[in-house]
Amino acid sequence: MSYRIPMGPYHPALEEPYKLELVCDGETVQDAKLNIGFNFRGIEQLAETRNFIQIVALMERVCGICSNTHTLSICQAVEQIAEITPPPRALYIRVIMAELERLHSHVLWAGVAGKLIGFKTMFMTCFAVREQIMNVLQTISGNRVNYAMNRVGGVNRDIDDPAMILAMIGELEKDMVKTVIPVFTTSHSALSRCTGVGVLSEEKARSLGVVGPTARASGLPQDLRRAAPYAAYEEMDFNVPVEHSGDVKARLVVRALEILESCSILRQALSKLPAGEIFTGDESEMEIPEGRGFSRVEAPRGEVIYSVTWGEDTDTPSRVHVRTPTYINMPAVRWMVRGARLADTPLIQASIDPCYSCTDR
Amino acid sequence: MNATTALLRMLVFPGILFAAPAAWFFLWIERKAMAALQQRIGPPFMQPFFDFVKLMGKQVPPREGLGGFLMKLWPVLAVAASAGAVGLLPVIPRSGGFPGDLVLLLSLLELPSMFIIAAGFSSRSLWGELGSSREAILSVSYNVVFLMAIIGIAASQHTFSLQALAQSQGSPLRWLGVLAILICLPAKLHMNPFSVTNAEQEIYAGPMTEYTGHELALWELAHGMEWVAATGLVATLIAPPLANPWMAGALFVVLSVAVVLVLTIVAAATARLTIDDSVRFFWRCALAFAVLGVSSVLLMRIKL
Amino acid sequence: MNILRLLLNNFLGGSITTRFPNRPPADKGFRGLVRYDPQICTGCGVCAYRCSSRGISFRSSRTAYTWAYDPGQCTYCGRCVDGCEAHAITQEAAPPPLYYKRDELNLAHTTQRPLPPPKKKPEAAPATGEAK
Amino acid sequence: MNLWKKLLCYSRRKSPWLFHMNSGSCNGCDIELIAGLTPRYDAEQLGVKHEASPRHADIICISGPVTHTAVNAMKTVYGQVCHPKAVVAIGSCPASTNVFIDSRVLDGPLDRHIPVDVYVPGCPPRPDAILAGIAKAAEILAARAGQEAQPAAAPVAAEEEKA
Repeated sequence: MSYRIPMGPYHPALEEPYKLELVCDGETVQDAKLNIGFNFRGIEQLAETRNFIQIVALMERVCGICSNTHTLSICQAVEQIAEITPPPRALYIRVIMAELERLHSHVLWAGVAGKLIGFKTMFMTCFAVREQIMNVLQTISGNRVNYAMNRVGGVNRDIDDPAMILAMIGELEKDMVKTVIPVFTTSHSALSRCTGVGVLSEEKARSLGVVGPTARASGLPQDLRRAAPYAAYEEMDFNVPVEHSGDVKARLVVRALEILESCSILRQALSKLPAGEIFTGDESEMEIPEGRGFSRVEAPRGEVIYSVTWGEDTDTPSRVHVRTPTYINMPAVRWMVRGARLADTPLIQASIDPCYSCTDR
Repeated sequence: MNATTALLRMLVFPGILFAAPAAWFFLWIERKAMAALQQRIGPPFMQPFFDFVKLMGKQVPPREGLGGFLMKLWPVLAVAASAGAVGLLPVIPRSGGFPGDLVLLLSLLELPSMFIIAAGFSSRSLWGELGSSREAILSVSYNVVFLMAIIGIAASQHTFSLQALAQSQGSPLRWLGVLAILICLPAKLHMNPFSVTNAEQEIYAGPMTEYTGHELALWELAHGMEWVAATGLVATLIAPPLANPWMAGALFVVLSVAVVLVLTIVAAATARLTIDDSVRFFWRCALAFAVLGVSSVLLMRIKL
Repeated sequence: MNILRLLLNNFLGGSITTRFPNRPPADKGFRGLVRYDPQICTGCGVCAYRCSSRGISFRSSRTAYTWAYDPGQCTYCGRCVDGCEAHAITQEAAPPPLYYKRDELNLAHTTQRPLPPPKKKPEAAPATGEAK
Repeated sequence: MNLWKKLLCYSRRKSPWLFHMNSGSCNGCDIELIAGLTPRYDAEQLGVKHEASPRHADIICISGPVTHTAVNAMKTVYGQVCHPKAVVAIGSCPASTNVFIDSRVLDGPLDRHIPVDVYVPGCPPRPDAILAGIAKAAEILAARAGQEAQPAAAPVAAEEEKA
C-alpha cells in the first residue's frame, strides 16, 4: 500500500520552507513531488526598480549563503554593459571572497549533512571549523554573512592583512585534512548512510544537465572557473575534482576535495595579490548605457547565470534574469530518491545542497 | 517482600521520589557529557528539571474523545511502569526483592516502549504513526538480543532474582550477557545509533510530535527513569558484591553514571543508522549471541 | 583521525564556547547602526539614493530637509557611508541593540536650510533627534 | 506569588525551546541561528533546545519578510505552539521587509499577522545577538507565567506585557 508523506513546508530537515511530497511504500520512496514558492519575494521584479548601486545590495539577498556569488554576477553583468574593467587588485579580492564563500558553504554543507544523518558531533565539528572562516569574512567585510564587498567597477573594501588570512587557511586546511575528512571517511555509521545512496548516473546527470558538485560527483568534469574563467581565475592553478560513483558519498568527497582546492587557490591569490586601486570609476558619475550583460559564475552549488538588460536613459535595469544552480539540480532529486529509503530522503535532497531561496527569489 | 515495602520501594526509595531526581540527573549528565565531547559548555546543572517544571506549566490544547483520554493515559502509565522498574532495583543489597523479580523488571522495562507505540498511534499524526511503526519494528528486533542476554545471565546463575544476581560472582556468560544488554540499551533509550524512533530530521519528534505540556513532561520523566532503570540493571549485573551497604550503594551510582557516559560516547561517535540497518544489526547480534550463548551453556554442561 | 580520538581531544581541549552574557568582540570594520551628524550634512540626499532598502529617507523642501533612518529597515550594507562625500554618515563598529517595538529605534533629523543669499543669517541649530 | 509560580517563572527563563520558521528569508538569518547552536556560541548553555515539533516549543524564531505563500503556514504553526509563547523576529526582514520593501508578493511586516516580542536587528544579526534575543524572550515568557491563555493573536496584550 502506498501512502503520501508531505514533508514541509516547515520541516526540521529543511532549512528553508518548501514542500516535498513523497509517495512511499512502507519506508521505500516511490516518487517525489516538489512544491516550492514559499520563498518567492519577487526579486527579479524588484530589481527593475533599483538603480545600479541599490541592485547590488538587493541581489545580495537572493541567497544568504552564496551572497557573494550573486553580487559578483550582477556586477560583472553591469560592468559588461558599461564596459568597465575592474582593476587587477579588485579581481583578486573577488576571487578571494568567492573562494572564502565556497569554503564556508561547503563546510556548512558538511555540517548540515552530518545533522541530517543524526551525526551531531560531525555537525558541531564542522560548524566549529566554519567559525574560523566566518571570522575572516567578518574581518574583511565587516559582516559575517552578507558581505557587501562587490560594487560595479570593483570592490568596496580592501584586504589589509593577507598574512592573517594565510594563517587562517593553514589552520583550516590542517583541521580539514586531520579531523573532518578522516572522521567522516572512517565512521562506519556515517558511511553506511552515504555510500550507494541517491545514485545519479553519468548519463542521467548529462541528460538532466546538472551543474556544480552534483555534476562533478557524477563524473562530469564541468567547472566554470576552468571552462569560462572570470575575475582572476585565469591566473590560478587548480584542479577540478571529479568522482564517478554519483552517490551521496561522491558528492561529499567532491566537496571535501574542493575545500582543499579552495585553500590552494586562496593561497595563490593572497600571495600574488597585486597592488593598486580596488575600484575604477566614480559611482556618483557613472551612467549605465543601454545594453545587455550576461555573466556566469561558479557558485558553491554550481553555475549561476545572470542576464541583465538596461534600458535607454534610465537608472534602473529593464530586466534582470537569474538562473540558479538549484533550479537545474532540483529535477535530479526525483531520480535520486526513487527507491530510496524514507530515512535517506532528507540527506539525498540535501546532497545537491539545495538553495530554494535562490531558486524562488 | 510484603505490600507495604513494595509500595514504599516504588514510591519512595528507589522509586518515584528518588528516581525522579536521579532521572533528571542522568539526563543532565547525558546532555552535559555530550556537550563536553563536542567542545561546548552544555546545559546548566539539572536542566532537565527546569524543562520538566516548565512543561508542567505549559498549556495543553484541548483534545476530545477517546483519543484525547488515551493520549493523557499513556505517559502516566509509562511513568508508573518505569518507576516500578526503578523500584525493583537492588540499589542497596539485602533490602528486599523476591525470586523472579528480574522477569518483572524486564516486562516493566519493556512497557514504556509499548506505551510509546500506542501513544504515537493514538496521537493520529502521520509522524507519530511513522515513529510508532519504527519503534515497533525496532523493539521486536532488539528485544530478541535483550531477552537472550537476560536468559543467558539467569541461566548462568540459575536464578531469576536480582538480589541473588547482585550477590553472586560474574562468569564469562554473564559478561557476554552484559555486553549484549549494553548493545541493546541505545535502542531502548532512543540514543544514537539507533535513534530512529525520534529521528527529528526525518519524522519530527516521532510519536512525541503531538505531545506538549505536562504530558510531554511525563514522557521526559518516564524516559529519564528508563535511563535509571536500564543503567541500574547493568550496574547491578557488573557490580562486585560488597558487604558494606553504603559502599554498595555508592558503587551502584558510580557504575550507573559510568554506563551513562559509555552510552553517551557511543551516541556522540555514531551517526543514526536507518531502520533496516538497525534491524539487520540486531538480528546479526542475536545470531552471534545465540551461537555463543548456546555453545557456552553446552560447554558448562559438559564440564559439569 | 578516528572519531574517538576527536572526542578525546574535544573533551581534553575543553569548550570553545563564549559564556553567554559575554559576546565575541566586533571587528574594527564591523557594519553596525548608521550614525548621522547633522552638523556636517550638506543635505545632498545621496545616501537615500544609494539605500537599497529605503532605510534612509530624505525629504527635502526649500526651507528644510529631514533625514530619517529606520534601523529595522536597514541592511547594514554600508553603501550610504561609502557614498557620503561630507562624511556625515558613519557606522558604529558594534552590533545593533535589541528592540521590542517596531520603529522604536527610528531617528529623524530636520535641518533648516540656510536661507537664500540676499538675507544672510547663521544656520539654524539642528533639531534634536527625536525618536518616533 | 507562591513557590510553584516562582519556580515556574524561573524554569521558563531557564528552558526556552525553539522552533525556527523561515518565512521567505534569504537563509542568512537561518544559518546564523544554526550557528548559534554550535560550539562557539552554544545556545544550550541557556537551556535552549532546537525542537522539531512546534508543539514542544516556547519561542518561535521567525526570519524572512513574510511572503504571501508562507503566511498561512506560518499562522498555522503559530497556532500550534501552546501558551505561553514568545516570538523573536530575527533580522531586519520580519521587522520591516528590509530590501524587499514594495514587493508585491510580500505580506509583511510580521507584526501584521502575529504579535512580536523581541526584534533582533541586523542583516543578518550575529549568532550572539540572536542568543541575546532568545534570552530576552525567555524573560518575557517568565513574566507571562501568571497569565492564563490569551486569545489567539492579541497584539495589544502582548505589548502590555513588555511594559
